[in-house]
Amino acid sequence: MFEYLFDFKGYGPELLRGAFLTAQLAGLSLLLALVLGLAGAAAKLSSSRAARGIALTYTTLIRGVPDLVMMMLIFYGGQALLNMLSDFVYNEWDIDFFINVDQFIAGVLSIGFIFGAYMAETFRGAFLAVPDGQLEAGRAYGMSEWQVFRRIMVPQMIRHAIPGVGNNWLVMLKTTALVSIIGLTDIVRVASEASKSLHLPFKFFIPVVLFYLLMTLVSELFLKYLSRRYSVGVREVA
Amino acid sequence: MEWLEGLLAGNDIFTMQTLSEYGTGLINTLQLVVLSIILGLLLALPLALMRASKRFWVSQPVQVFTYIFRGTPLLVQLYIIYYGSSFVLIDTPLWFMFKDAFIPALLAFTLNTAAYTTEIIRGAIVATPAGELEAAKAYGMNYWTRTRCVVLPSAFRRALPAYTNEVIFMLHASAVAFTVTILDLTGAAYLIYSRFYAPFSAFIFVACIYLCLTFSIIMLFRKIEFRMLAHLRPRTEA
Amino acid sequence: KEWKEVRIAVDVPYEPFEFKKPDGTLTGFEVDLGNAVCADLEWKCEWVIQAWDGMIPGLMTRKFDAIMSSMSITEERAKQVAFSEPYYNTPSAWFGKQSDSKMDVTSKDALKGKTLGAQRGTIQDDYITEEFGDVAEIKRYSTADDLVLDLKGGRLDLVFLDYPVGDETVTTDKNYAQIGEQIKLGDGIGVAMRKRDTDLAEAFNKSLAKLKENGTYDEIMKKYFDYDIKM
Amino acid sequence: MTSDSSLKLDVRDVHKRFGNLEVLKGISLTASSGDVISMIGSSGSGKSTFLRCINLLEIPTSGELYLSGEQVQFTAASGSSERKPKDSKQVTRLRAKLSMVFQSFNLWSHMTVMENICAAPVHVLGLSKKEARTRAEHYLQQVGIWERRDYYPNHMSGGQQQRAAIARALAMEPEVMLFDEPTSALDPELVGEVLKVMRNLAEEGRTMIVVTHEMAFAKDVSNKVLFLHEGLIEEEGHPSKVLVNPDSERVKGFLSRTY
Amino acid sequence: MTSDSSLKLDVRDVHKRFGNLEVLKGISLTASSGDVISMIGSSGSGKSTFLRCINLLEIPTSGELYLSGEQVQFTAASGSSERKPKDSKQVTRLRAKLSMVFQSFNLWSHMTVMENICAAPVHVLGLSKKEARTRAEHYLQQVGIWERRDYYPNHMSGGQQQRAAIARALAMEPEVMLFDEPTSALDPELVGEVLKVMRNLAEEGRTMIVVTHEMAFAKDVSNKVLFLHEGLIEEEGHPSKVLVNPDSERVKGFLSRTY
Ligand SMILES: Nc1ncnc2c1ncn2[C@@H]1O[C@H](COP(=O)(O)OP(=O)(O)OP(=O)(O)O)[C@@H](O)[C@H]1O
Ligand SMILES: Nc1ncnc2c1ncn2[C@@H]1O[C@H](COP(=O)(O)OP(=O)(O)OP(=O)(O)O)[C@@H](O)[C@H]1O
Ligand SMILES: [Mg+2]
Ligand SMILES: [Mg+2]
Repeated sequence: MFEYLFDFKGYGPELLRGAFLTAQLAGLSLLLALVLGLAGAAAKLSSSRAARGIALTYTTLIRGVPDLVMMMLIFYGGQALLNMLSDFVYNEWDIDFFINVDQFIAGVLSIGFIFGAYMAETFRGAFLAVPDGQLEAGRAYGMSEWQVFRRIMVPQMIRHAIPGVGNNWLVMLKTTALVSIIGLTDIVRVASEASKSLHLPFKFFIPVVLFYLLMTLVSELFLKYLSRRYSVGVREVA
Repeated sequence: MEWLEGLLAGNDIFTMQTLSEYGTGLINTLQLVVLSIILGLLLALPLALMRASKRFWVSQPVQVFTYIFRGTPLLVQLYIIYYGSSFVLIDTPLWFMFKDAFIPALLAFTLNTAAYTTEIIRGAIVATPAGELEAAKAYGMNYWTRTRCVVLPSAFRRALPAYTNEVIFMLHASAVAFTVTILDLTGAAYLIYSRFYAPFSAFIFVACIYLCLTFSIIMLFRKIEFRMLAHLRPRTEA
Repeated sequence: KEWKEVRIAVDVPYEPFEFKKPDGTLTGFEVDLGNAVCADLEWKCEWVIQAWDGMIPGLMTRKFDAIMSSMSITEERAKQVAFSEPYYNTPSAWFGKQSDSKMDVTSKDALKGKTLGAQRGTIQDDYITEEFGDVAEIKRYSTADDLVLDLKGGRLDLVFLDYPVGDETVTTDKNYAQIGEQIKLGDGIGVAMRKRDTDLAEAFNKSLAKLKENGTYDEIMKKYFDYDIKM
Repeated sequence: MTSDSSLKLDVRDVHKRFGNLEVLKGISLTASSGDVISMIGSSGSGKSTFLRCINLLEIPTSGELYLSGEQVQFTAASGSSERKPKDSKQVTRLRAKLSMVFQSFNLWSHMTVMENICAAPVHVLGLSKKEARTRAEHYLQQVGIWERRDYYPNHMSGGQQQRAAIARALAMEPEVMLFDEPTSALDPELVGEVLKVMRNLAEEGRTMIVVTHEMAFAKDVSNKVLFLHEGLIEEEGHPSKVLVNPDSERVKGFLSRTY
Repeated sequence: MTSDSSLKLDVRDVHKRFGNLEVLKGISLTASSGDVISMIGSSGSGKSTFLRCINLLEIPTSGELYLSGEQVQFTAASGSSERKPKDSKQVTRLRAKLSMVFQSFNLWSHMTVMENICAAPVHVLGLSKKEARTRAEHYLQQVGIWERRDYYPNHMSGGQQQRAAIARALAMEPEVMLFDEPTSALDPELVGEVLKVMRNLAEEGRTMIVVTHEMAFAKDVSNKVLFLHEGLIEEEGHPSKVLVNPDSERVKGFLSRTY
């Protein structure tokens, strides 16, 4: 049984490389998504109409377009734009060049960009859960909007954001599998190549599922720690 | 119909046939998503309450459930339910339901969204202001009454933005349905992509449909939010 | 434009046309053939492994210049990409349970009410949709392995596949067999290129013709097949 | 062990500790029908904690509790030295006989004032929606915020919120009422109004325990005053004794330094 | 338009409406250095709203505001009839000169008492952590909750929270202090203590606006009393006049019905 589960028929090293790529991709995209999400949520709740408008467009459009299409648009669409530029240069001045959009960077950008929109909504909800009086007290004591955000809003909102952020992160982790369409070899792509070669459709679910479950376990533990850390001072009901 | 044919004349890709494929895809996607969202929410409510329980034996099984369904890719869950059912159920009376791909897909989607929704609602339940919960207890409300009158209404309001995300996730995630032979929206796009080798037309068209669907979801939830979160807004009407 | 360096895309694995050896090197009929073309034309060739979903977008945005990945030539596709002359054509065939091996798969009556499977968007899909779409239920799958799973799981009565693929996946199980005759469909497999690169297509055509003439083609074919797949 | 059933409330030697901090160090109290007991004492002396113990919002670390003659059953909570109620049904049932005005109001923020007041009568006492509304309107008028009935708590002034909380408690028409500084956010005029309402309740024979800083109320209305100091009863008795001529030096000091 | 710069605070004809409800109907007030102004008035008359307008936590629907001689600039908010401050930097700068004790305290729940008190001095005034701590300890001792300095607000009694909120305001040592019922949760003994602290501040020359229900304080400490009624100033003047021999029938009624 054990041998069956962990016999990867020689694909072990490649699976490991794929897992590493997935982890890297997910980690970097998460950073981008968190930053965009915080900014987006702040913009959505700000008093500036322009900021609200931009944030609304961002979260609506990005969440509206399927990830797959988004990734194609950013990677291939971006490439097409660059090509148009190079075609133009070629026709006008006879200079031939080709700028290649890097796959990994395109992957991180598109996933981070997509999930930034989801994070923005999650953070907005968490911000709303912070009692107004807490923010008013900050303002009344002469804190700037940034200080209120940084010193009061964020520490109090984290507790409310954790479940949603956790969900977004887990969905995102699996969305990274889309990068195979832009030519990256993540763990799912390795597994699917392997299972097609060997005609064993289910066998390579095992390493994939184990990898995801492990990542999930680690993130759950981390989120639990965060949640405890940011629940200090919260009264529990007996 | 005739004006449509006129409109399509000279268009290689968008013929009456492809449009009807997109139409079927739209219907299948809508059926799957709407049903799984509703069933998932109904399932998630009791699960979230169990998950929020302080009793280990009540919360632990739910935690295992959400861990597994959030920790593994939806595609894998779908495969296992779809192909697994053909091995387990083939000679049972249940087979007639599972022979077609719809029920297995619906089951997978429902369980998946239930797991994510459970975590969202549980997070919101746990964040119920201590004082409000105490007031409910002090007035002699038993567990069910206070859950129904105070905890859930208050929690659902906090959970709304994150739950909107989950509904949109589900809309996009439903695209895996085509891997088990259901012609959904994305499936229609793939079909047309491989028939005509015109990826951009096929996918951008489908992206527009998704965008409309997402837009409707967002508008709907904004309406709900506007009504349910009246107590957090400055009072405007008389 | 002078072609010195050519990037050719394949999606692996699709045995025996293109697949990775256990040591990771790319091989297969189309890869060998492609390499022979490159050697003949003194191109520096680079193979790009690309998942199917991004194949055409990648070609169109010049991530690579040609695709040799078992692409069937059809009229509709030829509007979007340029094809070389076909360089092989494999037959298609029906597969099903051993017990159904007497079935007459050419008659509509026999297939009435059956559930048939094909790979989505292939010429096999087009064929059965055209011929039996009105009498039988047709299910479409992403991979051949999924088809086989459902055939064995009882959801499908018959599947219609590229013959080498079916031979590799279905008939390895003694309970399943090819049913009826092989059928030659379509206009064969060609190299896909951007429409504007007519010079590249010409170069491919010339070289492929030369390889067929001087026996290199047959040599490569014998390495992978015990039957003729030449056009 | 039973308790004299004419007693509405019988608290015996209640202790409560939060971690290392012992907040209540042994408090006993009995109240019969119609008793109005005022609790006074300085900030942090444990008044709110004591009220919350009666309601079982805090579980007393030790001591016994009888409500309407029925003893509250405790068991040791597994894995800690704490206790917990044995029978949560009993707790719910007993709580329905009490009602409480919290020091921080604790109105349900997602309900309007009207909904706040009707919720418990409908869902706990089983009144029809209409009955509950009639009742609510009556008490809203008594405390003078009838015009604010469709407001959310967040949109009301401090004093209006406090009055909504009082109306919510009154609408339960319970046997025993616990008031935690029910007039702290009110102006002197309203304090008078509210205390009048409470005096009427007392005359109807309801039992009340009132934490208050209004010495005048304690003197006029209550038939017993409890002075709490650092978790112990420093002095108790009839207001004419405790508030006028106390034995304890501490109470003397407290009263003399009243602003 | 400028204002006499010896005036710390100059409010001119401030109106505030929430939707259809006009809460402030034109209130003007000036305060110089050392002024102690008491605001009294019944619940819901707009006292808190007025204080919050001074602080710009609510934006007055119309009217002008000068803080330390500087006029607060408003622009029309786009797409509505509301106004908003033109320059948020100005608002932040002016607010640092004020400090406020909220009616509902609004202590930051994720910070201990000590952190609550040090936050604004460190991050707004730019004090070093050590200086801020020294200051905080001083004021904590003054209000008598030094031993609770490492508690979180949620773990403290109502009176302790209120005193923490007062200490937080004092630690800013601002020019103008706004107190919204700062002694509502305190026992009479502590009321005396806190009012003593406030009296000292007044003697130091700080400007204070105090919403209070403590008539005695209004009488003894303040040099001006404002009686608010339904969003208008019903009567204002020296306490010896307003509180002893008012012109207005409404004020007479209010004072006579004091419990
Ligand atoms: N956010 C709001 N939306 C709508 N109405 C409000 C809001 N805040 C206050 N009000 C209303 O404005 C009026 C004045 O409120 P305010 O808090 O200023 O009263 P107050 O004089 O401080 O009373 P109290 O002594 O009870 O604290 C009240 O009737 C209240 O209902
Ligand atoms: N959840 C808690 N955790 C730790 N200590 C607490 C908790 N709740 C209350 N205390 C402490 O218990 C003591 C008594 O609090 P309690 O609220 O009973 O005082 P009180 O008499 O009601 O005072 P006040 O008049 O200020 O409301 C206080 O010193 C407080 O710090
Ligand atoms: Mg208290
Ligand atoms: Mg007020």
